[in-house]
Amino acid sequence: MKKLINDPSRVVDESVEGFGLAHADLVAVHTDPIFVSRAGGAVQGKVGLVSGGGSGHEPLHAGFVGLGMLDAAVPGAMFTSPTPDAIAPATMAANGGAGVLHIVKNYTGDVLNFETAAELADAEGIEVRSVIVNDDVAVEDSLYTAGRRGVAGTVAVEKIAGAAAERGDDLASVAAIAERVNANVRSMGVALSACTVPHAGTPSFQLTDAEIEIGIGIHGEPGRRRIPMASADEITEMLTNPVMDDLGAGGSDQVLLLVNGMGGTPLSELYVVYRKARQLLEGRGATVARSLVGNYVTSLEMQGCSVTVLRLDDELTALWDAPVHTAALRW
Amino acid sequence: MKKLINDPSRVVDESVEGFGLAHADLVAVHTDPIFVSRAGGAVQGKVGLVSGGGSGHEPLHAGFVGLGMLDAAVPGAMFTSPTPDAIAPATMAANGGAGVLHIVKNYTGDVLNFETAAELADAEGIEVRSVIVNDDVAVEDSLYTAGRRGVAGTVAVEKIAGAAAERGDDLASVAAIAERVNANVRSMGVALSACTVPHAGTPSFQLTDAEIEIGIGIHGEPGRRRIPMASADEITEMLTNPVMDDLGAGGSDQVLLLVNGMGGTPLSELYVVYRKARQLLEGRGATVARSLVGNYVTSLEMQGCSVTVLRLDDELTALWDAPVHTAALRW
Amino acid sequence: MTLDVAWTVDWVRRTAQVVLENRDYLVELDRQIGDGDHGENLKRGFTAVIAKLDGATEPPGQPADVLKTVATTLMSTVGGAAGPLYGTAYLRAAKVTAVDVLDGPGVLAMLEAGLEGIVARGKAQPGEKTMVDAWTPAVNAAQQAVADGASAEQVLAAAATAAEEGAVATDPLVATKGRASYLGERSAGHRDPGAASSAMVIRAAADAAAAADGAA
Amino acid sequence: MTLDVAWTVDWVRRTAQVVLENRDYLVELDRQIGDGDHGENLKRGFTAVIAKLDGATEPPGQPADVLKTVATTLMSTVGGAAGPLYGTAYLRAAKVTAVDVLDGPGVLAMLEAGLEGIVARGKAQPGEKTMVDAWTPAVNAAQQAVADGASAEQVLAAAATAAEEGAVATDPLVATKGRASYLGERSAGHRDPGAASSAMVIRAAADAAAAADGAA
Ligand SMILES: Nc1ncnc2c1ncn2[C@@H]1O[C@H](COP(=O)(O)OP(=O)(O)O)[C@@H](O)[C@H]1O
Ligand SMILES: Nc1ncnc2c1ncn2[C@@H]1O[C@H](COP(=O)(O)OP(=O)(O)O)[C@@H](O)[C@H]1O
Ligand SMILES: [Mg+2]
Ligand SMILES: [Mg+2]
Ligand SMILES: [Mg+2]
Ligand SMILES: [Mg+2]
Repeated sequence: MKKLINDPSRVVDESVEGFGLAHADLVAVHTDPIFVSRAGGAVQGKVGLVSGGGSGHEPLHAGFVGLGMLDAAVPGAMFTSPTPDAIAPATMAANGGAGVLHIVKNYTGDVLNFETAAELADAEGIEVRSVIVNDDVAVEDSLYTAGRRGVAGTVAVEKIAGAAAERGDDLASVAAIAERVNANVRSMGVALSACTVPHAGTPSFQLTDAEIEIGIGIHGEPGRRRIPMASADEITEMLTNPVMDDLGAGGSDQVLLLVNGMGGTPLSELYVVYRKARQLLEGRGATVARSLVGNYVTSLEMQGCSVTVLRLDDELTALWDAPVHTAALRW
Repeated sequence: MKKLINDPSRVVDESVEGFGLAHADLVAVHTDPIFVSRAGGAVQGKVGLVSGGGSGHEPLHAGFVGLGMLDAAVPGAMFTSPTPDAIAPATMAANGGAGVLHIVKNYTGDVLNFETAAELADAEGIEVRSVIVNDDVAVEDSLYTAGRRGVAGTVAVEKIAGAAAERGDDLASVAAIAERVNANVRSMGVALSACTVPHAGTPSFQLTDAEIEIGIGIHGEPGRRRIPMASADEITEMLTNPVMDDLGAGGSDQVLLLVNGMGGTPLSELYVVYRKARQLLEGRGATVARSLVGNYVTSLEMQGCSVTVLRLDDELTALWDAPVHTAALRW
Repeated sequence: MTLDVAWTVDWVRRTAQVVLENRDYLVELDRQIGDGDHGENLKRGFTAVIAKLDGATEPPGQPADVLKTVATTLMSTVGGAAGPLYGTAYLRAAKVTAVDVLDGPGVLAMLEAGLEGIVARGKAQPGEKTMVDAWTPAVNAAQQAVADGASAEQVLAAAATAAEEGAVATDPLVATKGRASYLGERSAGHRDPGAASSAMVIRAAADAAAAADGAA
Repeated sequence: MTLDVAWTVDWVRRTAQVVLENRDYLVELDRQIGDGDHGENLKRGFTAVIAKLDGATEPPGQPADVLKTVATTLMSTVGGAAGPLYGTAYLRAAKVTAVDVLDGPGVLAMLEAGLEGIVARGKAQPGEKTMVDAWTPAVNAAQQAVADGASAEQVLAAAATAAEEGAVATDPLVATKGRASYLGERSAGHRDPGAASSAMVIRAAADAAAAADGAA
């Protein structure tokens, strides 16, 4: 394992410290417990948005703290959801008196820790609502799973709910918008290589040069199945078709297409995937009205990508287009 | 070699096509010969900025086409400088009647091909000036080398010269600003792993788990020396100190600090490097007035990073802060 | 033989030791079917627990005091799924151990409360390839032992053995809860890390009891 | 034996063939001390050259016509350092071959013009580990052969052998021009890819001449 780190047990602290120094105009970094909040503190009268989860998915979530998106982010240890004692103060820091929305990716650990934190915040008199993001179509939402995972669709939820909060929606409305985004967004991912968690020291799985993992999550876990290496166009079909089938999109739908890199994929390759995914969407009659291509929800240095499609309506499009000023997303 | 590509000989075309589709609001993609220009065409009366070089360094250069930065970018084959027959029409597309500045990274191939293109454009009556970017302190500028390479400092040259052109400076002034940036910017890079050029199929060099290459360029070439793996802080010192020594910065200097990922490094690690580099700069008395952390000048999926320091003055700072609206840099 | 507050402290210290010794093993189990952090998570948690115990200004009075410290410390340091689950288990166990000494039924009540806590938070049934598959047989064995009139030490020994067997029995299971469930059929053939660590926790309790007995 | 336009076309076709056959070899040489594209660059270039020749509506009249097509096609398809350097070499060579048939001095003039073009663009001296180190001995050997009264075919044969030796002789050199110069001392022990391809180009000329001779 070769990484630009000093000590596996200090990597999150040092990285977040560096992040805070580089973006002091946007964020304030709190330590012990560690969380990141908007510079200048909570916006009075605005619904606060808090997200968080294991580290290793950067720029998610701290990279999305700022105007038009999150008010606070809580980075856990690598791939490990943060603890309630960090989420609770982040929730208080995000509270401008209008309540706080927790945006939680659907993993047992994240759900449980945010749940407890919400109770703690509630005990302090802060109204908390939660939205659970579960956009990963690789996982069946059934009795036989812990439900679908939350993956790259989280960016859309955070951006659009953030815009709704920024325009002054109340907590119930912001939560409803977030739920609407979640209900209309689907993702699926592929890994060409595994990643190595610093404290584990060995790759999360082993792939030969002729194999890839389809249906991976964002924690270096293996996917649903291992298949022979294929062309970018073939792989893009394997990702895009299940997403579109599940979403039931097509016809005259306006969609947002997000091709997300897992951290170790050249940007040039993401655009090759984007090109094919767009062809497939258009082939089904959908119109790609908005696009995002890049590393937004990563899995350390994993090579691979995910395809996310969000069905838009006029309001969601307007909220997506609304100004955002964060370290990783800005317009 | 596993890559999200279809055909090594088509990867640049398909990637640029995808890029054009994703960013149709910002750019127009021309094929045969291939180049990228600002949507809406040349800005009349404004000095045009054209850059280009081998592909594989994305988002450089096409990702920097747009308001406040480049007017056209010419992507060559992977790691291969583009040909004059593509650079020349890009130059014409960028010409708004006030002449065109070529921003060329200092590689024999790039210099020669841009030189020929400038002659071709000149024959069409377009005034062309060139600035050669050579910020890499790993390479000695001496009789014994082809001179310093142009690496991540190119982003600063393109951003700041782009802002000067946008505010209405004439060609000589824009060229002078670009030269001033180049004279005040230095970089040095490290590779933890090699990258694989699609048409080569094998990694550009082999490193064991205990070795790294110090003083690499951005074409997958080996560096100046191979050393044992070290901590992020130690590596950051090995990059930052030569940069600062060569720049002669310190004291009361205001600087821009760019920690650039080579493509396969997690963002979290780049912030670990940023943290230490900033400490070192401040330890020398410099003030880090501006920062940029991310993948801007990459080497496909290489793991590693470079540290770039630009000595600022009030004008350069104002030009850096000026609005920019491109696919990869926006504020 | 007395399962008093000293036993409780000894149990926790032994747990910390076995978790630290098995950190890599638990990481490796979790790497196979999860995200490779379970050993690291518990190491972080129990290291903090020991620091808490060592740094305490006044000694704990009853088993409940120790278990409550463990609960809150794990909750605030472990994270992931294991943090809230173990945290709740210890918290519930603390609720029924506000006594000076635990007898056989007292130990059973403690184990039952722990399992209830895990199920209350995680909603897993037996057979879903989670830590519940170590705790459930442990509680069953403890019930049987109490019915047979066993001593507190014997109750824990029976529970520990059953927990270990339960952990081994997760090997062929297909996970339907937790992170391993995302793997579907591919989760079969691997031991559940949380079940493995749970067996270690309960074995540490039995070992501490045996040591207390020897010392007594 | 006549080195006429047919010979020129044959030379170019042979060059394309040898470059395509050695594409991987040239990539590998360039991977060692450069950026691993030299073979791919020349493959792209000469594939385009052949397409240009095949697609021409009227046949070329003189060697110069062929060489000019090669020059412009390489310039617009090869890129990198090799594109402008080879392009200029062929362009300059075309300037001195606007004749029907090349004799020994004519071949020498062509080689000299090619080398001049490379040096004019690249500013490399002999010994800097570049293609100049294949072209310089080739020109020297051609001069000697012409002085000895050799035939055009013999001049090319001498030039080709010298170019091959020159390429081999780049092995121990430390590069001070081109991409390999960034490696400093580490560039020693590897053959320069441009010198290697240059030797192939000149050998193809000699081979075409030998074949023309056999046919004549
Ligand atoms: N719903 C659940 N109920 C009971 N135990 C669970 C549940 N989900 C996960 N677990 C347990 O948690 C363990 C994983 O813990 P850990 O690796 O620390 O957390 P995470 O899965 O968040 O990375 C699993 O091996 C399993 O025993
Ligand atoms: N200044 C120069 N003069 C002569 N030949 C040069 C010079 N610079 C580079 N070369 C030649 O070009 C070759 C590399 O070509 P190629 O790999 O196609 O281009 P690039 O270096 O741009 O990737 C080198 O092996 C060397 O022979
Ligand atoms: Mg985890
Ligand atoms: Mg090249
Ligand atoms: Mg885990
Ligand atoms: Mg090359």
